[in-house]
Amino acid sequence: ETLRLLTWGSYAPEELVQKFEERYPDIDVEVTFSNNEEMIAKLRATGGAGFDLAQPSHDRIHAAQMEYDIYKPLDLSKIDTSVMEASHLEGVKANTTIDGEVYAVPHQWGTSGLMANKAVAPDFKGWGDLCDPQYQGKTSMRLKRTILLGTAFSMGHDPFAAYSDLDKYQQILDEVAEKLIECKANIKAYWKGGDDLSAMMLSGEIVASETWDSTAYKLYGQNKDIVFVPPATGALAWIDTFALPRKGKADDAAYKWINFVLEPENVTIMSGSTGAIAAVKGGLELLPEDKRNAVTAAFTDADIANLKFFANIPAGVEDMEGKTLEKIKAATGG
Amino acid sequence: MNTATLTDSALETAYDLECSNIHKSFGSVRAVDDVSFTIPKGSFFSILGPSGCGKTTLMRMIAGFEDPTSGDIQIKGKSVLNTPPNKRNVKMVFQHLALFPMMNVYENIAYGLRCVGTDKAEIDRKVKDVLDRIALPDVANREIHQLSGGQKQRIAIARCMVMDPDVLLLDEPLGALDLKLREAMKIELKLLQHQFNTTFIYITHDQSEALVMSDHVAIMNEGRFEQIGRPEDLYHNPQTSFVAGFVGDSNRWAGRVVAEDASGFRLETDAGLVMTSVRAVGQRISAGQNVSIFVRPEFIKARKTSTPSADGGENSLQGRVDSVLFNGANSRVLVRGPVGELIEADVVVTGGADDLRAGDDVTLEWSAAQTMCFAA
Amino acid sequence: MNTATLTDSALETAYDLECSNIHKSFGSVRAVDDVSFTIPKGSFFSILGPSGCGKTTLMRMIAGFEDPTSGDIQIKGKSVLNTPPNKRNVKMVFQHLALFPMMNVYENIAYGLRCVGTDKAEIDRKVKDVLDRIALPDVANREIHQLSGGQKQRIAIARCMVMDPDVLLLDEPLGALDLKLREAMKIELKLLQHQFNTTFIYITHDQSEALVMSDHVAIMNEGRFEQIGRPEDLYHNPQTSFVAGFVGDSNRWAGRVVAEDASGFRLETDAGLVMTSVRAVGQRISAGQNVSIFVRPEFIKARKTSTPSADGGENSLQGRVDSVLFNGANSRVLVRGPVGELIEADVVVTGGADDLRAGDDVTLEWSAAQTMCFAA
Amino acid sequence: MQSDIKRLSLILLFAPFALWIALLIILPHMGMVVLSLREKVAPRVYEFGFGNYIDFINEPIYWNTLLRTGSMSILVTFLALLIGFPIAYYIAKIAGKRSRGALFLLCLIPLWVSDLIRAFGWILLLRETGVISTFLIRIGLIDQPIEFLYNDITVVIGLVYTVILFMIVPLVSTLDGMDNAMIEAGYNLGGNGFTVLRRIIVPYAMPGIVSGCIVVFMMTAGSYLTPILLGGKNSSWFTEQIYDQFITRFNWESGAAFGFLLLAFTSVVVWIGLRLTGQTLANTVAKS
Amino acid sequence: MASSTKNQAFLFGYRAYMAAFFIFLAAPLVAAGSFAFNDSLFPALPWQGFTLDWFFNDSEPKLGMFHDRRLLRGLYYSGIIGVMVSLLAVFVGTTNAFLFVRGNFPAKNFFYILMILPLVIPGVILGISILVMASNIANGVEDRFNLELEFLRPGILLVVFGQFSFVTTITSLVITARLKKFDTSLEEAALNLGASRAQVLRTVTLPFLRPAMIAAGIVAFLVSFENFNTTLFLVGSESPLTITMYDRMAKVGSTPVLNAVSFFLIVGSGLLALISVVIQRDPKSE
Ligand SMILES: Nc1ncnc2c1ncn2[C@@H]1O[C@H](COP(=O)(O)OP(=O)(O)OP(=O)(O)O)[C@@H](O)[C@H]1O
Ligand SMILES: Nc1ncnc2c1ncn2[C@@H]1O[C@H](COP(=O)(O)OP(=O)(O)OP(=O)(O)O)[C@@H](O)[C@H]1O
Ligand SMILES: NCCCCNCCCN
Ligand SMILES: [Mg+2]
Ligand SMILES: [Mg+2]
Repeated sequence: ETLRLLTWGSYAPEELVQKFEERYPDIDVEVTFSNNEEMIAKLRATGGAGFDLAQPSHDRIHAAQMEYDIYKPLDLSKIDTSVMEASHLEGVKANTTIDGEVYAVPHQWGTSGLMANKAVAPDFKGWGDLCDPQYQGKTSMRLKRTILLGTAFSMGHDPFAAYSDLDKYQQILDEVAEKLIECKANIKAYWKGGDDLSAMMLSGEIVASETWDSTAYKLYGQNKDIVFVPPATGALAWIDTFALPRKGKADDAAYKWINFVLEPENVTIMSGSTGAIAAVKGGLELLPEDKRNAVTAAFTDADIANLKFFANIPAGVEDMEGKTLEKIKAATGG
Repeated sequence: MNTATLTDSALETAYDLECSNIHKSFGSVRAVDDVSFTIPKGSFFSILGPSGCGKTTLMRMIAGFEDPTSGDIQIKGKSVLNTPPNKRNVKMVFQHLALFPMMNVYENIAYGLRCVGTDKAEIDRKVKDVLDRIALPDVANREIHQLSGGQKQRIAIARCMVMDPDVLLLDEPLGALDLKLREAMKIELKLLQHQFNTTFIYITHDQSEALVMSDHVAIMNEGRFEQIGRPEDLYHNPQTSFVAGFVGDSNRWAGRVVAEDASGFRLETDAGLVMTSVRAVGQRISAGQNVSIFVRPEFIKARKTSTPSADGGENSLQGRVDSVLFNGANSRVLVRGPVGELIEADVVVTGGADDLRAGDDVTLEWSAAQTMCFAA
Repeated sequence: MNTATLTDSALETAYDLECSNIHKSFGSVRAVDDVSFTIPKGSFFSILGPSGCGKTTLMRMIAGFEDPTSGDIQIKGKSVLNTPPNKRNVKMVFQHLALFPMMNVYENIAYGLRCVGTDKAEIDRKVKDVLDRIALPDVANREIHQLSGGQKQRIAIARCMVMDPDVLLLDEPLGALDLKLREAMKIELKLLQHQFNTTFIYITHDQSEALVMSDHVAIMNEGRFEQIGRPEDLYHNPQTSFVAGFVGDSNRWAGRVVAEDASGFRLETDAGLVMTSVRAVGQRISAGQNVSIFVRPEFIKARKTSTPSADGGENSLQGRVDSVLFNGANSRVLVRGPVGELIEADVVVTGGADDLRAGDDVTLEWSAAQTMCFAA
Repeated sequence: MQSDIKRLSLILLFAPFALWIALLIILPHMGMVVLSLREKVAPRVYEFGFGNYIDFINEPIYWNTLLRTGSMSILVTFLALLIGFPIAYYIAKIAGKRSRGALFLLCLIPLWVSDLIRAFGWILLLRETGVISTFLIRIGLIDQPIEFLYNDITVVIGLVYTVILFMIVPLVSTLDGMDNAMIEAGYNLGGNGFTVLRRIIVPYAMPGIVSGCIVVFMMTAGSYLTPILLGGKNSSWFTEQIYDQFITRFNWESGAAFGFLLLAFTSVVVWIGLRLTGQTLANTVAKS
Repeated sequence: MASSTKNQAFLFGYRAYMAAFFIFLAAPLVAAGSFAFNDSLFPALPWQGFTLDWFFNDSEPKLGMFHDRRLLRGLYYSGIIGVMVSLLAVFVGTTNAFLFVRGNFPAKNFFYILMILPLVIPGVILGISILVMASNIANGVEDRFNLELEFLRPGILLVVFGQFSFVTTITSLVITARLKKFDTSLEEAALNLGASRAQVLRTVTLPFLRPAMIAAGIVAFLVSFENFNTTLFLVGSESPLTITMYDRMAKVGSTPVLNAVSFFLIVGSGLLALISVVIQRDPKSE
C-alpha cells in the first residue's frame, strides 16, 4: 500500500523514507510538500481524501476542522505517546480536541523569529529593527501572518490575547499595517520561500530578515556569522503535528510512520533535515551536532522561557489577516 | 431540344451508358435540367459547355456522388440509381487528378484492385501491364510528386483503367496543365482511348479539346443539352444560336429578317448592315422576326478594295482595317464596317507587300450559305 | 545574338527605356545574360520566352526590385541604377495583380497618389478619370473580391496608369485568367495601350499573346535575347532555330545538308525525308552540316492524291491520313509520311464530301522558301 | 437512407465536442458563477447573495490589482507586438527558405519549457549577485552590484519573454500568406518603407496581429508564476489574488467571484480590441 | 524583397536586432541549464567548477536527478498525464476537425467560436472552475448517497481533464487546418475505385491527417508537460514534474538538481519540437 504524506518540505528526508520502506517493504511512501494553508486548501478540495497523513501546525487544526471537516480523530492507543515531551503533547491535545476527540499529536517544534549577519548587523534584536533605516534596503520578511504577529508584539500588543475580541484585534492589525507599509521602503523584497531567503542572506544582498529558525540554522552551517535572533519580545513558537485526513486510506501505515519517526535515531535524522526540534523527551539532545550548536548559539534559557506559542486561530481571523496582508502588498510604498 | 439522341445507326444496339430525363436541383438551382443521352460502346464522348452549366454535376451523378432528383441512369443496360459509388463500374479521372500523395505510383494503381480483394500476384501483373500500356513502364516506385504533369495525367488514367471500367469519366483533366502540355495531351488522350477501347466521357469548357478528340460532342448550357453531334456537325450546322456562338469564333449581330423567299432570307442588323442567308433544313423563321446572325471570321474573305474582285460570295461590305492581329496562321483583321462596327476576318499574313495593314480600305465578302441565323 | 537593336528608323530618337549589357546572376545561376535593348516611346513591347528564361528577373531589375550584376538601365535617358524602386516612374502590373485586398477599388487606385502627396480633390478627380478610361466608372466603392477577373485586371492597370508612368511593366498579367477571358483581354489590353499611349513592356510565355498585341517582341531563352523584331518578322524570318520552334507551330526534323547551290540547299532528315530550301540572307550553313529543319503546318498543302495537282511548291511527299484533328478553322491532319513519321498539315474541313478523312492517300506540298533550316 | 447516415455521423462527431465543451467549459464556469454567489455567513453556513462582488467593489485593493493587471497586460501585449513584429517579418519575408525554418524553430524552443524554468533562469540572471550584475562589474561598467530583480520592469520583461512566441507564431503565419508582390506593388506605386508598412503590411497582417494580441493578453492576464517570482514588494497580480483566496484563505466563494471577474474583465478588453480593429474572433484566433 | 532590405546598413542593423532577440530568448534557458553543471549546493554564482553530479550522483547532498526518486516520479506522472492528454486531445481534435470542416449544422459559427474559447480563458480559471464543479458533484453525491467518487477529487484524472480542456482547442486548430487542405476529391477518387467508407477513412483521409495528428499530439504533450496554472489547482498527491519542481523550489529550497532537470527538459523538448516541425513539413512543399 501507499502512504501519502502531506507535509512540509524537508519533513520527509529521503534517508528516512528509504529506511521506513526497508522496514515495511509493502509500504510505499509518496510525499507532497506543502504548507499550512495549502494543506487545508488541498484537503478542503478533496474533502479529506487523497492523503493519509498531514502535518499542519498545532494552531491551524481546530478552525479548519470545524469549518471543513477534513480530519478524523486519532486513535491514541496506536501511538507511542510516552516518548513525547509531555508539555507539548498536552498543549497540542488541548488545542485540537473537539467533542472529546483528539485530532493531533506533536511532532516537531520550532520558532519563527529573526536572523542577522552578526558581522555586519551586530545590534539586530527585535522585529522593529527590520524597519530600522540603518539597514535600508538590506532586510527582508515574508508577507504572511507571522510578521503581523511579530510586529504586533514589538509594538507592545498581545495579539493572541486579542483573538477573543476581534474588534480589538482589527485595531492592532490596522496599526501593524500602517507600520509595515511605512517599513516597505526599508526592505529589499519579501521572501517567498527558504530558497530565496537563503540566497539573499548568503550573498549578502540582505543582512537581516524575518525567518524560520530552521533556515537560520542551515545558514549557520554555511556561515557562522549568520545566526537566529530570538526577538526581544519573544520568538513565536509553533508545533507541527500529525493529523489524519478524514478519508485517508492507510491509517495503519500512518501510525507506523508516526511511531517510526519518533524513534530516537530517526529523530536525529529528521531534525537534521528539518532543522527543528522533535517534540520528544530530550529533543534538543537528539539534534545533530551542528544544529544543536546553532540552537545554543541562538537561544538563552531566558529566550526559551519567553517563547510565544501560536494560539488557535478563531474563525474570521484568517480573513482579517489576509486583508491586512493584501493591503500591505498593494500599498505603493518605496 | 432537351432530349437528343445520336443519329448514328450503330448506336441502336449496345449502349455503355444511357441517361434518361435526368434532373438535379440544389435548392432552387437547377444544375441539370432534363438531360437524356446514350453513348455507344467504345466511343469518345465529350460534354462541352461554359462554366457552371452543370457538366460536373452530371458526371458526379453518373459516378454516384450525387443522386439525380429525377430520371434514370443505366450502365450496360442496368439502372445504377441504387448502386453506391464504390460499387459502380464507372471510373473517374478528377480535374486535379486526385492521385493519392501518400502512396507511390504502384500503390495508387493497385489501390482499386486491393479494395476488391484481388490477390497480390494478380495485382502485380495488372499494374505492370497497365503501366506498359501507358508507356511508363519504369515509374512504379516513384512518388507522385516526382512525376511531371503529363505523367501524372497518365497515371490517373491508368489507375482507373486497371479496374477495367465500363465507362471512364474525365472531368476537365487538362485544366491544370500548362499550354504546351495541354496541346500535347489532347492528342495523347485520343490515342489512349483507342488503345483501351473503352467509352470515355470527357468534360471540358474548351471547345478545341472537345472538337479535336471526340467522336461525339454534347453542347450543354444552363443544365440542358442544346445539341449532340459529331464535331463537324456542330461546327457547320449548329442548331441553336448558343451552339453557333459557343463552338468556334464568330462575328455576331442582333438583327431582323427583312425579307424571305424560297431560297433564303434578307437580314438587317440593328446597326444597319444588310446581308443574305440561305434557308437551312427545318429552319422556321419568317420575315419581321428578330434574329441572331453569325458569320465565322474564316469564311469572310478580306481583300484590298483596290485589287480586282474574285467571286467572294453573295455578301459584300466595304470597310477599313482598324488593326491587324498577327498570330501566325491564325491572324485576323479587325475591320471597321460601313456602319462603324468592328468585323473580324481571318487573313493570311505572309510578311509580303500585299499583306493588309491598318488603314487599308478593304472589301469583305462571304457567301449566303455561310451566314447563320437563329430566332432570337 | 546577345545584343540586338530594333531596326526601325524611328527608334533612334527618343527611347523610354534603354537597357545595356545587363547581367544578373543568383549565385551560380545566370538568370539574365548580357541583354541589351531599347524601347521607343509609346510602343507595346513584349518579352516572350519559356518558363525560367529570366523574363521576370529582367522586369524586376527595370522596376528596381533587383540590382543588375552589371550593365545599365536608363529611363528617358537617365540611368536609374541608383534610384530606389519607389522613386522610379516605372509601374508594374503583377502576375497575380497584387491588388490590396484590404482596400477597396478607390483606395487601391488612390494609393500611389497618396504616397506622392497629391491632394484630396486631385486624387478624386484622377481616380474618377482613370476609372472612366478603363470603362469601369461605377466600381470605385467595390471591394476587390467583388470584382470579376477581367475587372481586377483593369483595376490593376488603372492603379498604375493613374500615376502616369513612363513605362508600364506587365508580368504575365493574363496567366491567372480563364481561356475565354484571356482571349478577350488580349484585344482589350492592346486597346488600353492605345488609349493611354504609354510604353508597355509585356512579359509572357504564350506566343499568341505576344504576337497579337505587340509592336515588337523580344524572344528570350536561357537569359539571353535570341531575336527582337516585329511579330511578322519573328514568325516569317526567325533567325535561330529556337525562335523558329518557339514562335508558331512547326513540323521539326533533325537532318543534314546533302547539297547546296547558289539558290538554296538540298536537305535530308535523319529518317530519310528529302526536301529543298532557299538560302536566306546571311545564312551560313554548308553541305554536310547537321541542321534543324522547320516547316509550318499552314504552309503544307494536303490534297487527295487522286485529285489533279495544282502548283503546290517545290517539295512534295506522298502519305496517308492517320487522323483528322477537327478544330473548325484550325483543323489539321496528321499524315503518315513515306518513312513512317507523322507530319502535320493544316486543312479546311467544310463538312463536305471532299474533306480529307483518315485513310485517304494524300500528297503534301510546300515551297522551298517555306522550309527553314538552321545549323544544329 | 443516405441522409440518415449523414445525420448519424454528424451526431457522432458532435458528441465529443459537446461533451468537452459542456462538461469541461460551460458547466464548470456556471458552477463557478453559482459558487461566487454564495456568501459565507458562519462556518458551514452560506446564503445566496452578491456579497463577494460587493466586497470586490468596496475594496480598492482588489480592483486596483485588477486594473493594474489589466494595464500591465496591455503594456506587455503592446511590447510583445512591437518587439515581435519585426522578428516575424524577418522570418516570413526576409530570411532565406532554409534559415526560415531554423529561425522559426529557434523561436519555438523556449515555448516548450515551463514557466517555472524560464522564471528560474531570469532570477539567476537578474539578481543582484546574478550573472548580469556580476558580468557588468567584471567588465568594469559598474562598481556596485545592481538589483535587476523585484520590480515591475522585470515582471514586464519576464512576461514579454513568456508570451512573445504566441505573438510571433500567428504573425509569421499571416505574413507568410502575404504575396511579396503586394509589398513590391506598394513600393512600385511610390510608397516608402514607412507607407508600405503602415498602409499595406500592417493592414494585411491585422488578423494575425489581433489574434496574437488576444492570445498574448489573455495569457499575460492569466499568468501566475512569472509575476509572483519576478515581482517586487509592490507588485501584485490578480491571479495571485485568486490563488490567495482559494489557497491561503480557503475562501472559494470570493475566489470564484474573482475568477469570474477576471474572465469578464479580460473578455471585455478583448471585445473592445476586436471592436476597435473591426475583427472577429472567428477570423483571427481561429485562422492562425 | 522589400527594397529597404537592400540597404546594407539597415539590413545589418536588422540582423543585429534578430541576433539580440535570440540571445534574449536563449539567455534564461542557458542560465538555468548551465548552473546544472556548477559544483555547488546553490544554483548561483560563484562558479565552483564543473560537475555532472547533479545528473548522476547517487547520494545526498548532491543527489543527481537520475537518482532522485521524487523527481523521477514527477517525471513519470508528467509523462502519464501528457500521454493521456495528447491521446484524448488528438482524438477529440480530429472529430472536431471533421465536425467543423465537413459538417453542416445550424449555428456552426457560434460553436466554432466556442471551440476556440478555452484557448483564451486564463488557465487559473479553467483549473478552479473544474475543481469547483468536480468538488460540488463529489460533495453532493457524498451527502446524498454517502458515496465517495474519488475520481472527482484532485488527482491525475482531474489534471488530465483540466489540461485536456484547453489543449483540445490547440489540437483542433492544428488538425482542422490540415483537413481544410484536404482535397475531398481524393476521398471520392477512393470511393470511385471501389473502397468502402471505412476503407477510405483508413487508407486515404487518416494517412493524410497523420502528420498533423502527430504534430498536434506532440504539441499537446509538451503543453501538458509544462502546464502549471491549471494543474496547480487540480493536482492531488501524484504531482507532475512542474509542480514537484515548484514545491521543491518554494518549499524546500532549490539546488542545482532543478537546473539539471531544466537542462534535461530544454534538450528533450527541443528535440520533440524539432520532430514535430519535421513531421509537419510536407515533402511536396519543398
Ligand atoms: N453542392 C452544390 N450545392 C449547390 N449548388 C451547386 C452544388 N454543386 C453545383 N452547384 C451549382 O450547380 C451549377 C452547376 O455546377 P457544375 O459544377 O456542375 O458546373 P460545371 O459545368 O462543372 O462548371 P465548371 O466548368 O466551372 O466546372 C452551378 O450553378 C453551381 O453553382
Ligand atoms: N531570387 C532568386 N534566387 C535564385 N535564383 C533565382 C531567383 N529568382 C530567379 N531565379 C532563377 O533565375 C532564373 C530566371 O527566373 P525568372 O523568374 O526570371 O524566370 P521567368 O522567365 O520569369 O519564368 P516564368 O515564366 O516561369 O515566370 C530561373 O532559373 C530562376 O530559378
Ligand atoms: N505559522 C506556523 C509556521 C510553521 C512552520 N513550520 C515550518 C517548517 C519549515 N521547514
Ligand atoms: Mg466542373
Ligand atoms: Mg516570371
